[in-house]
Amino acid sequence: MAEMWISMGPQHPMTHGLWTLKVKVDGETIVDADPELGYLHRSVEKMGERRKYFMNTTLTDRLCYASSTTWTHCYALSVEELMGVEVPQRAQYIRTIMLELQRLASHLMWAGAYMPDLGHITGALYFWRDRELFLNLLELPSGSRLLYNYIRIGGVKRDLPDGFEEKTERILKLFEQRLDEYADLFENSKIFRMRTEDVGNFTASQAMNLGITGPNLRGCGTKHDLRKHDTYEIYEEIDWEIQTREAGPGYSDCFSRYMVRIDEMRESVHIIRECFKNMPSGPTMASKVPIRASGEAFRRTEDSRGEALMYLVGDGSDRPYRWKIKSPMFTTISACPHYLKGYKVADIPSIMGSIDICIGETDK
Amino acid sequence: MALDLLFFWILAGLILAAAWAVVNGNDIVHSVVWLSTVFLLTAGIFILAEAEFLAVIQVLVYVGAISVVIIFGIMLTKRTLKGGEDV
Amino acid sequence: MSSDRDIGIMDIIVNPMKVTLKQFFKSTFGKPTTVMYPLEKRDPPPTYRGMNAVIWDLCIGCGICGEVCPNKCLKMKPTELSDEEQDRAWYGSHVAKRKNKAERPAINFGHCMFCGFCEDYCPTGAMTMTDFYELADTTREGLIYPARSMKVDLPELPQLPLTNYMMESPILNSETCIGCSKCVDNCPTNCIIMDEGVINKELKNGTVRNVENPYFDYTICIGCSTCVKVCPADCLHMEPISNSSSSGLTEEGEVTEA
Amino acid sequence: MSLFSFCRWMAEWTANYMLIPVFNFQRNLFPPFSHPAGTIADWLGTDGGLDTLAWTFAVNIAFAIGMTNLILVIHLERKIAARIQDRRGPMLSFRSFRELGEDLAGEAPSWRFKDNYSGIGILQNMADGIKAITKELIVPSKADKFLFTMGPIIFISSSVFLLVLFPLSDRFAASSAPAGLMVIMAAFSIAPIGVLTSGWASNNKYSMIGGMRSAAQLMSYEIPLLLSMAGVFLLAGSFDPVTIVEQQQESTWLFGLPMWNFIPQFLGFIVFMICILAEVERVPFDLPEAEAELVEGWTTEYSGIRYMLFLAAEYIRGFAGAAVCTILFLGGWAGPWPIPPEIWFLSKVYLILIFWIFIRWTVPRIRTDQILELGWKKLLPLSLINILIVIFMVEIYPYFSDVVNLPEVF
Repeated sequence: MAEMWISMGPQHPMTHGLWTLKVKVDGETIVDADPELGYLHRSVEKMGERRKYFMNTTLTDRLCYASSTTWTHCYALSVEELMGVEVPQRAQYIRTIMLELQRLASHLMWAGAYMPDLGHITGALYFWRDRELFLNLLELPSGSRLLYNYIRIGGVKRDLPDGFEEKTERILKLFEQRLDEYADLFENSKIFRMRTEDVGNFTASQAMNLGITGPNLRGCGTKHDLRKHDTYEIYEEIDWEIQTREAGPGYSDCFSRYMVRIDEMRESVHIIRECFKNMPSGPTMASKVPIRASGEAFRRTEDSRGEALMYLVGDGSDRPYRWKIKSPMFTTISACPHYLKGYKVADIPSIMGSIDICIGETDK
Repeated sequence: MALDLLFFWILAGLILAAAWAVVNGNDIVHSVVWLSTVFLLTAGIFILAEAEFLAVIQVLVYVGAISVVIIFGIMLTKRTLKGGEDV
Repeated sequence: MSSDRDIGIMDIIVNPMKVTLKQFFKSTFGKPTTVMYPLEKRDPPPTYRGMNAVIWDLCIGCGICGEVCPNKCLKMKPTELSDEEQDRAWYGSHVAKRKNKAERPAINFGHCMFCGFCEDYCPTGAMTMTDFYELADTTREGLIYPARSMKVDLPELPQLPLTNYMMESPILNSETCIGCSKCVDNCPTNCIIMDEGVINKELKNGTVRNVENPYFDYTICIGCSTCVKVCPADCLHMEPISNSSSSGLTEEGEVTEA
Repeated sequence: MSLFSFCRWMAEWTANYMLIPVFNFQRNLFPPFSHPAGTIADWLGTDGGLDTLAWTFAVNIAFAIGMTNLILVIHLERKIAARIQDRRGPMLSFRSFRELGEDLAGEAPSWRFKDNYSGIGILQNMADGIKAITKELIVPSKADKFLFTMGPIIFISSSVFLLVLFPLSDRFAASSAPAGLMVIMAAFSIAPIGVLTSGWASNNKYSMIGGMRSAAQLMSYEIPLLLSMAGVFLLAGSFDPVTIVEQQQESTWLFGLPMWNFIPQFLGFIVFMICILAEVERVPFDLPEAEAELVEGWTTEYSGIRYMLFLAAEYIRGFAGAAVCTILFLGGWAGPWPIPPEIWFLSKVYLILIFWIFIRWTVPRIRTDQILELGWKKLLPLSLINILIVIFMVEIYPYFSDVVNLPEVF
C-alpha cells in the first residue's frame, strides 16, 4: 500500500469538535499531517464590537464550552483594566474559587474525552460523573450548568450562597478519594501506559518555539504558569505550587501530559481550600462600573488549556472598538505535524486527545 | 447412490463455474473470492468422498489462510481506488 | 504519589478490574448515579436560570430588559390591562396615562440563551427567572411566548427601591428643546416634570412664551433612555451618572448643559 | 434421550402423521403431477429421509437456542456495562407503546410498575432489531457492489454456522462430527475473507485500513490459537468434543477432583483466552473497528440490518469462542449431578462471557504494532512451550515412568 492522505474530520470521533486533520500515512505510519481549522468560526471578535461591554460576557462564555469561566474572567480582567475598575477583595476570592472549580471541571471534561480515544468508555463516564459534582457546585451561585455568565465586569454576579463552603469541602473530599481510586484503572494500568508512554513526544524548547503553553508545556518539565508569573486575583497571596511532569529530560509524552493534568486537579483542590481559609467579607461588586471606556488594555491569564490573551481598544463609546483574542489551542493544533510524524495511525487520537483540544476557542 | 452422484455433478459444475470466474474476472479481488469458493466447494467434494478431516483441513488452510494471504498481498500492492485517487 | 510505583503483571487486568468490580457491586446493590429523566428530575438550585416570568404588578414597562438582551430576543409588546390589573400596578398613575395600554415583555425562547441579564438589570425586580427548564417544543412558533403567558402574580409584592443599573441618566440640551413634554408622557417612573425653561420664544402674534423644559428626578430615574428615544428634537442624550452612588442623584432642578 | 433421538422421534411423528399423508393425498389428487410428491413421500418413509428430517429439526433447535443466547448475551453486556459505569442500562424499552396503551385504554395498564421505574429492558434488543430492519440499506455509489454484498454474507453465514457446531452436552448436539473442534476452527477462519472483502469493497480508506488490520490480526492469532488447542488434542487424542470432555473428567488430581485442562495446561489456557479474545475482536483487541481513529473500521459504510447482523455475528462469535474455551479447558458440560449438563455448560460459557465483558469495560484498546508483537513474539513461543509440556506429559513421562518406575502423575 502506497502513501495516502486520510482526512480525519470534520466529523470524526477523534476531532473533539469541528476541524479536519489530514494525515498522510504510509501503511499505518504517519508521514505528514495538515490541520485544517475554521469550521467553527463564529466571528466572536466582530460580534463583540457590536455589543456593549457588559453583554460580551455571554460571548466569552461560549468561546470554550468546557472552560467558560476562565475565558469570561480573562475578558473581565482586560475590561477592568481598560475602565480602571477596582475589584473588591471578596470578589477576587470568589473569582479564584470559581476559576479553580472551572479548571477542575475542564480537566475532568478533557480526561473524560480522552478515554474513549483510547477505547475506554468506562473512563469517560467515571470522569464525567465527577465533573457533574463540580458543575453542581458552579451551578449553585451562577444558576447555570455550562455557560455561567457569573463573572461580571467589576466583580461577580452574586455572593456565594449559604452552605457553599461545606458542600465544596464535601465534594472535594469525595473527589480526592475517587482520584486515588482511579489510579489503578488508569495511570497504573499496563495497557493504558502502553498506549500513552513514548507517544507524541516533544521537547520543551520545541514547545516554546511552537507556542505551546499551559499543561502541555508543563508536561515537558518547564515551570511556567501565568498564575505565578503574571499573577492576577489572589494567586500570589496563597500558597501553591506549579505542577510539572516530564517523560524524560526536557520532553513530554502523552502520559506526562495526562499526569500533569491529574496533578493540577489535585493542586486546584488545594487552592480552593486555601481560598476558603482566609476569605474576607465585603461587597462582591465594584461600587461604580462605567459603561463607556477609551484607551487600550491587554491581559493574559492561565486558561485551562494554556495562555489566554485578550486585547481591547475602546473609543469612548459603550462598545469595544477592537477586540482580539489569542487562544492557546490555535498554536498547539497548528503545531501538530511536529509531534504526529513517525507515530502510528492508532496514536493520532491518543496524541491529539492528550493536548486537550477545544475548537470553540481556537476558531473563535 | 444416485443422490451422491447428483451432488458430485452439481459440485463439479459449480467448481468449474467458479474456476472460470477466477480466470475471467475483471477484478483481481473478485478472482480471489471466487478462488476461495473453489476451495470451499472442493471441501464439499472431499466430504462426498468420505474424507471429512481432509475437508476440514482444506477449509482451514486454503480458505482460512491461503486466500486471506493472497487478498492481503493484493491489497498491499499499489492500486487505484474507484473514483480515481491513487492508493 | 501512588502513580509512581512499578507496573507489574497484575496491572494488566487484575488491578484495574478491582476498581470496576467494586463499582459494579456498588451500583448493583446501591443506587446508580443516573437520574431517569422523564420520571424523576433533579432539583435545580433556587438561583437557577430557567424560563422567565414577569411579575406584572411590579413591571413598569421601561424596556430595559429588551435593551440589555444580547440576542434581542425580548421585545416589549403593548398589552391591554384589565381594570383590576391596573389597580394593582405599582406605578398605576403612569399606566392610567396610557389608557390601559401598558407594555410588557414577550420572549422568543428560540433565541434566548438564558444569560440572565434581563433579570439582573430590571430596575424593579419584576423580571425573574424560574427553575422551569422544559421548554422544548416541536415548532419554532411555539417558542415565542407572548407577554401574558409569562405573567405571574405574587400574593405579597417585594417592595424594592428603583435602582439605576444602567449607570446612565439623561442630559438635556435645553437650547434645542421644544417643550413638547413627550418625555413626561412616556417616562415609566414619572421622574420628569415640565417647568420653566431657559428660552423665551416669541410667537407670531408678538407674545413671548416660555418654552418649558423637562426636569429629571435622578433618585428614581432608571436610565431606561425612553425619553431619549421619543424625543422629537434630539435634545436628550445619555451620560454616565456623575455621582458614585448608583441612585444617580444630582441637585434637584439642576440641568446640565450638554 | 439425546437431541438427535428426540428429533428422530419428532421426525417420525411428523412424517407419519402429517407429511406422508399429505404427499400421498397429492399423489392421488392430481395424477399428472403425482409422481414427485409420491417420490418424496416414499423417500420420507425411508431411514435416510427420516434422518434428514431429524437433522433439520436438530439444527433448527440448536440455532434457536443460539439466537436466544445471543439476545441474552447482548442484554447482559449492556446491563453489566451500565453497572460498571454507574448507570442503569436499558430499562424502559417500548415505553412509547406502553404510553400509547395508556392513552388508548384511558388508564394505566395492569403491568405498570409504579414504585421503581423498572420496565422490561431486555426488549430493547427487539426494539433495536426493528429499528435496524426499517433502516435504508445504503451502498456507496463507487463501491464494488458485488463484494459489498458478498462480504456480509460470508461473515455472517460463517458466524451463524458456528451456532450449530458446538454441543451443549453429549446428548444435546446438533452435529457430532469426529473432527468437531476443527470444524469450529475452520468456520472461525472463513470470516477474515468476509472482513477483508467488505472492507475493501466499501471504497473507503477507513474501511480498508480496518479490514487490513482485522485480517492481519486474525491471521496472526490463528496460529497460537491452534497451537494452544493442539495441546488439548494431544492430551485427549481426539478432536471430538465429547472425547475431550470425557478425558478431562476422567483424569483426576487432589482428592479425586477432576483435573480440567486449565490446570495442567495453564499456559495454553492463558494463550487460548487471549487468542480467542483477539479472534472474536473484543476489547482490548477490537482495533479493526476502533471507533476513535477508524470511525467503525470495516463496518463504516454498512447500514441497517447489515450493520446489525455484523454486530450480532460478533456476539455469536464471542459466544462460540467462549463455548470452545469451555469445552477445551473448563471441563465442558461436566459438573455435579442435580444440575443438568446443559445448564452447567451454559453457565460456564456465561462465566467466561461475563469475564470478557468486564475486561471490555476495564481496559483501553491496544495498538496495532503492539498487538502483532504480542501475538508473534509472546503468544507463539508460549503456545509452543505449552505443547512441549503436553508432549512431556503424554509421551516422555509415561515412557520413563515405565522404565524407572516413577509414580503415575498425569
